[in-house]
Amino acid sequence: MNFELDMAQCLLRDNLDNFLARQYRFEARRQIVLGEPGWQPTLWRRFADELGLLGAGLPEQAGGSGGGAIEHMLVMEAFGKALVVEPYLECCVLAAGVLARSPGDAATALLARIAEGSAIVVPAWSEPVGGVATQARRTPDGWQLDGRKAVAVAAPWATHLIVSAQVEGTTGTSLFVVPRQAQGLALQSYPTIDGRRAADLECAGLALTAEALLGTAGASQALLEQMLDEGAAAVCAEALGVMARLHADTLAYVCERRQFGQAIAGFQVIQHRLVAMHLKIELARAATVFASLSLSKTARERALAVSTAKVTVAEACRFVAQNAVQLHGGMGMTDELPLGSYFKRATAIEREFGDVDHHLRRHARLERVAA
Amino acid sequence: MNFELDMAQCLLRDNLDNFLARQYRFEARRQIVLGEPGWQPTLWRRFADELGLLGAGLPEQAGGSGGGAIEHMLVMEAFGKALVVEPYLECCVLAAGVLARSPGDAATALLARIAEGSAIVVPAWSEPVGGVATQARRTPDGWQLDGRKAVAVAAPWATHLIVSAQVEGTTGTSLFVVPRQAQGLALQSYPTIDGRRAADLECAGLALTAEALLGTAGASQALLEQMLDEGAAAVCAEALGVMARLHADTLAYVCERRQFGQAIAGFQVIQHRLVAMHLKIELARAATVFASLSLSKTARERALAVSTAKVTVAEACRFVAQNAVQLHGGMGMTDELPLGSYFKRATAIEREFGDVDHHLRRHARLERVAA
Amino acid sequence: MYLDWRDADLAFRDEVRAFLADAVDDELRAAGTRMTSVYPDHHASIAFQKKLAARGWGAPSWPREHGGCEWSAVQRYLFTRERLAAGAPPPPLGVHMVGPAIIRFGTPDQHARFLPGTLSGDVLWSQGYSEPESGSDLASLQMPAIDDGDDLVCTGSKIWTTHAHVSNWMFALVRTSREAKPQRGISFVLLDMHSPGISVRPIVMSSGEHIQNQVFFDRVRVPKRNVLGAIGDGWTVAKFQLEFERSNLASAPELQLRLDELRAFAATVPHDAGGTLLDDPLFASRLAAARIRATTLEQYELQALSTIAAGGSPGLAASVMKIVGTELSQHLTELALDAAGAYGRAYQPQAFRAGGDVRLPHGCGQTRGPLAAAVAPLRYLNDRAGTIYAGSTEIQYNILAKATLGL
Amino acid sequence: MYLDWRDADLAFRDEVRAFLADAVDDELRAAGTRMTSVYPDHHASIAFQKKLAARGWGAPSWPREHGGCEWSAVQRYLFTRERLAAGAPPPPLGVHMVGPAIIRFGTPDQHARFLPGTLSGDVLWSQGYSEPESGSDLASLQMPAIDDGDDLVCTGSKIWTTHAHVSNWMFALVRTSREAKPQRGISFVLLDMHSPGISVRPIVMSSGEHIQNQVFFDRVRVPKRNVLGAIGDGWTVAKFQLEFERSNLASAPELQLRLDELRAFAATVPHDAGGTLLDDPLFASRLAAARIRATTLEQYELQALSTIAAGGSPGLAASVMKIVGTELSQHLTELALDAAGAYGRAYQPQAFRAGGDVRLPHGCGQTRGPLAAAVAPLRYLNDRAGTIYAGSTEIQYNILAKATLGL
Repeated sequence: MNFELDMAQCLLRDNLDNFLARQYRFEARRQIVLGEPGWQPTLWRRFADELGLLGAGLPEQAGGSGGGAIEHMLVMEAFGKALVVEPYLECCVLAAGVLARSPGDAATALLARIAEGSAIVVPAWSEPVGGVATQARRTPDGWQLDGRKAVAVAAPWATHLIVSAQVEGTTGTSLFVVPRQAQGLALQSYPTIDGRRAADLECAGLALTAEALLGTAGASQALLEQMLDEGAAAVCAEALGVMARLHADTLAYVCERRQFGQAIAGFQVIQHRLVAMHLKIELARAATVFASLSLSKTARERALAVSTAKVTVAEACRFVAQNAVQLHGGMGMTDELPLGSYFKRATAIEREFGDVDHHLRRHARLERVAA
Repeated sequence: MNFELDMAQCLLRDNLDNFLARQYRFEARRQIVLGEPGWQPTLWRRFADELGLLGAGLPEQAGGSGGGAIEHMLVMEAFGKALVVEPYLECCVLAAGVLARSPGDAATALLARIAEGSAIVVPAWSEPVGGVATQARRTPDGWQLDGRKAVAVAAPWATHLIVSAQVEGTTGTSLFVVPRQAQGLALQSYPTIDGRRAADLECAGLALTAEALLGTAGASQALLEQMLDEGAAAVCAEALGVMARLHADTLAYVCERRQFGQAIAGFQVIQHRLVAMHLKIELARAATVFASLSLSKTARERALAVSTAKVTVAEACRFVAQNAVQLHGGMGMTDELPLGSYFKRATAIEREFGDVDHHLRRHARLERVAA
Repeated sequence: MYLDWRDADLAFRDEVRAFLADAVDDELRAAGTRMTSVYPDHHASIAFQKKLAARGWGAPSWPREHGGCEWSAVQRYLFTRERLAAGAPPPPLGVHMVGPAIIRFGTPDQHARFLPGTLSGDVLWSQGYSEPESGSDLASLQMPAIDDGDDLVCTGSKIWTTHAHVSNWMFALVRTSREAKPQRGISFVLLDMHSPGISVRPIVMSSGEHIQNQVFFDRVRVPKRNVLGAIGDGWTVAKFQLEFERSNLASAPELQLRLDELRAFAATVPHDAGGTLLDDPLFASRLAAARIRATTLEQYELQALSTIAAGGSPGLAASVMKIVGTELSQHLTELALDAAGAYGRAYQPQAFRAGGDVRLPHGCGQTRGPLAAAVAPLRYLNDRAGTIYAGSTEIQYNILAKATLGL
Repeated sequence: MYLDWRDADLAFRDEVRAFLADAVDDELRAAGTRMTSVYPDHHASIAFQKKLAARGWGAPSWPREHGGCEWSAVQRYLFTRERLAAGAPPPPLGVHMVGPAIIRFGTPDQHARFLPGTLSGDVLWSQGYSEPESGSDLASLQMPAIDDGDDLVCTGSKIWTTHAHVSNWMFALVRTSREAKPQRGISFVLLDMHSPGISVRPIVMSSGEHIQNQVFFDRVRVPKRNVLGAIGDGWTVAKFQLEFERSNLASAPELQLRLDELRAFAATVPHDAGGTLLDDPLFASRLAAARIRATTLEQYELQALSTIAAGGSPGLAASVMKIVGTELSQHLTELALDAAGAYGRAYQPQAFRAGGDVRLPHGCGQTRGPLAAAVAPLRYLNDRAGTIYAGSTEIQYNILAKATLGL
């Protein structure tokens, strides 16, 4: 049992925090998010070139540093703190997670391009688990995909998508790599409340080569579930950074805001509210570390730990974010302070990769299955 | 729409409050509850003779005053305030409610005896609805009952019991009047946490006359459900009295108790807690009045209103009672202050006639049925 | 005691219902049912007011001599319920928020100048109470109004002035003297928004909507004939106005409608475990719990209404209703966001009728996903205001502590 | 970072497990598993201590020179977990509560007189800190101890002295001078409960149990050689003792066991809708939510333990664990009472092992209904103490506000 970071991990975290403090100031971020394309491709390359960030959680043979869940956790927390919109979660955790576990040279080559920053690969799956509406059928040249995908976050920024589909004659899920510019793929893009861009996809007679299929047809359901758990653990870590900022800003505000002749931090009810927020954050951290460390365990242990974390973090996000706004009063509801943007990201995280009820149900179901 | 009491109702309430303030002091009650038989039969007669209380909610032809749900509500609230253990709920609300709706001279005669205080009739039903384990079969002389009943509150004090049973050849519920001294009826008695006495019943070859059956065999399910709703509304009203006392005692205590150089009522967190308790009580009252006024509506409206009240009141009981103890500190946990006994009654009421989940489920189910 | 409405009440309700069936056209209904916050589309609100005024119903609470209909509290309650059920937007706030104060404290000249326009929807009011440094502690407000002959000269700033950028008048509190007690020395003024020296800064909310403003005053001259009540006696006027505002809080009817909507939406959302979200016992029980809270609040409101109808005062019930109603309303926006699923993350304000311009980038084409999902995040964000404005929940607790607990 | 225990830890755990499998007989198991509160049956507790002492494990945290085993924080944690799993009662509180303070602040004479008996279970301690007027505000304690030659003479009263009526020694805080700052002038004394002038008044709890007492002191003479640390320096000793007490808070292992019990019980309770209570989605989700809270707390505790094992201090984590652990524990007693159904209202303390005599009337025959239902109300009542004693939840919030928020 050990909960200490090793030296390389500390270095990764500190370098990243320093980099973002300098290069990702909130006002600059706001302008980026308001404009087009809504993110910074040049910064993404610097993540790869200057920080080696994009490969931090990838295997060494793919040009990564051989890290894993802990590295993802550290990056995501730092991204949460600075409210980074760039698609580390979608590309480096989810898509790279799939590719790293998929056989074949094409997958390995694409993975290496992720690590060096030249490919932005983004998943297009229904969330949570289930609802594979897209059909794939074999053609003489490979595959043809038809169907729709909803709310694929970061898809407008992608060079490639990983699309889930059902292959005719199989019952499970299959995953395909789809180049963004492929004929037959149409994206309808829109912003999200939390400053990202998402798209609905329409695949109509979308033709792919034989190598587009990752792994075996119909055999990717378990991998998909694993990735949803890894994604959930990653947003839990991001939430830690988001909540730390919400708490810090609120603490600063109540110490400065004066009403009734004193700083409102002097009111016991306000003090206890800040403590309650702090308690939620402490527990969210404990559960998130647990989930990250459990990602390599059995599917059941992993799922129980991830549901534990996701429920704990979602409830913390709700409580911390709502009270941060409440204690800020009207100012907390505006788009003028960073707070509002952190609030919206916390709200999105609450339900990303399954809301509280989804994870309560799954946890209850898994507890009925003997270990 | 009118929420005012009429003059007779005001008089009933005020007389009863005055009577109990003089005749039902807490210390005297404590001694009664600690001893045998655990209640005051002589006081019961005075309820009938001096206050006309036992018939307050009964029809005039049975010697009552022609009142109903509102009178029950007023009596129960006053009983809650004074923490009366005598079985008005069991006898005058539930058993009398059954008898008043049952045809036949025997039922009418027994009802009149309830109103005059000479018969203590108490239900022995499984709570909540369901689980009729007792079997009734016809004999040449009437009926024979065999089976068990659990946790019949006030049964040790009864002259008669109303036992639910399944008549052979029917599927619904039937109700029988059973004299306490009947051959073949055995009671195992025990105290309850809230200062009452209860019993488990064993009917073994229990022989009854033909008139013991109330109404038609197998046709009493709807009546039973109605009575459970009326009982639930009655304990909601009792809870209003219990919670008012918990709140008042707590308010007095925090104003008197000094720590850190001041009355603890001076701490904002304590003030807000008392307000939160007050809010719960206010809402509990609104919902209880609603339930009482809805008892005469359709079965669906009645059930929705009663579930609304029971959920609201149960949550109020929990919150108010727990915080009353918390704000009293160690003293709140002792048997030395009245508070502890009010706490225990509030705890029992929380789950009596169905706990929160039971009523949430029922409410959700009824909402799916078109009005 | 009984629950049913009297026959006269039912007859009134039917009259209102019949009027609304005719008056609320598709345009008004869209404005009323597609709101993203408590603030309706400005133009629709005026259009509805004009229809009401034409029917003689422009001012439910005003005395008949000023063109009001002198409805009882019960009638006003029933009207609101029917208005909500018909999907009409709320009328502009001036009729209710400042009209009664003008009637009570105004001169005949002020009556003549302000009441007809308020009734007709031509005079549109915003409220200038809060200042950047005076929110919950309203009595500490500072904006000076210096006596200069026939005018008061105002310099300073007001904040959270809803719709100030589209209103032509403002009722505001200003400081006309600095005596010991902060409540003294405040005056209640009626301010022409076209006066020289006024500038309006938009405040964009996190939902992207521009409804709120900060208003700056640079030596703005207010004729003394636009002071309501005596100079220095503005706190009395404001207290009357706030009391009146509080006396009409009845949030349960709207919450019940929201629950109906939510329920109908949940019945269309497919669920993991088969069936719809409504078949999920967890969601169904959360919905039941919310309905129970709404029904309990409704009964509480009706019982308070009954007290008012019997000539009593709602007293502290207003604080109870404010606390409970806003908390439940926020909870419903959470459930709606749960039901919305993945599309609840999409930012699609164009699918609805915001109370003002939307200032954050958004699509303008076809709505993706269900309509109810598109509005869910906007309502969630905007509804945070409920526990903040008009006396935050914490302030209401302080009020109740002081009054009911004798603390 | 990794979750698994080290091999050495697992070996230690197996050693403990093997010992307990042998040492915990049916009698001890009954005492451990049928507790109605955190207080075990007094005799069983002593019996268990004697077995531990015989094995050399009587004092996990003490140094070897005083007969302790110098276990690491991890070993102590593992021992507690195994002890709970084996169903053994907790040992008497003195070993942990006052032993370390005697070792740290005691003279060689005090070591010799108190440590062996504490270890063997022959010296049984109660704690005399709170007074009727000094609860949360402990530093305000007043009981005077007047200097009189070789003795201090104590007159006054202590309250909430657990098991005072069956203990033979008390460690207590008394006031030896009245300087300006209340923390000064307090002394830490070891009191022979057989001293003349001591009388013990039982305090019966609402569960009917007599475990707590009020102790009255009428000119009770305490030899100065029984003062621990310097006269006037008792606050230092008490702070050390309380810190030590707080450093061993690990409530998750017990909460997890309670959840296992509750789950097993729910699987036997028939449910209205068919199946058992465990098949009810609402109850199952409440159980899942509780398990999630317990597991999260467990991880929090393990992470704090890891800090301690690395030589750090638990710091404010102790307050977090106290708040969260007691709140969850209370919640579990609520769920258990829900599961108990109608029999949860029966008062049947005889079915279990209360921590003291039961003073309210109860049956003494056969238990009615399931055993788990019989204990549910008792645990619910007794568990209210968790958020009150050892620094109430409100006090812990104050501590955290001051420290972590810099307020």
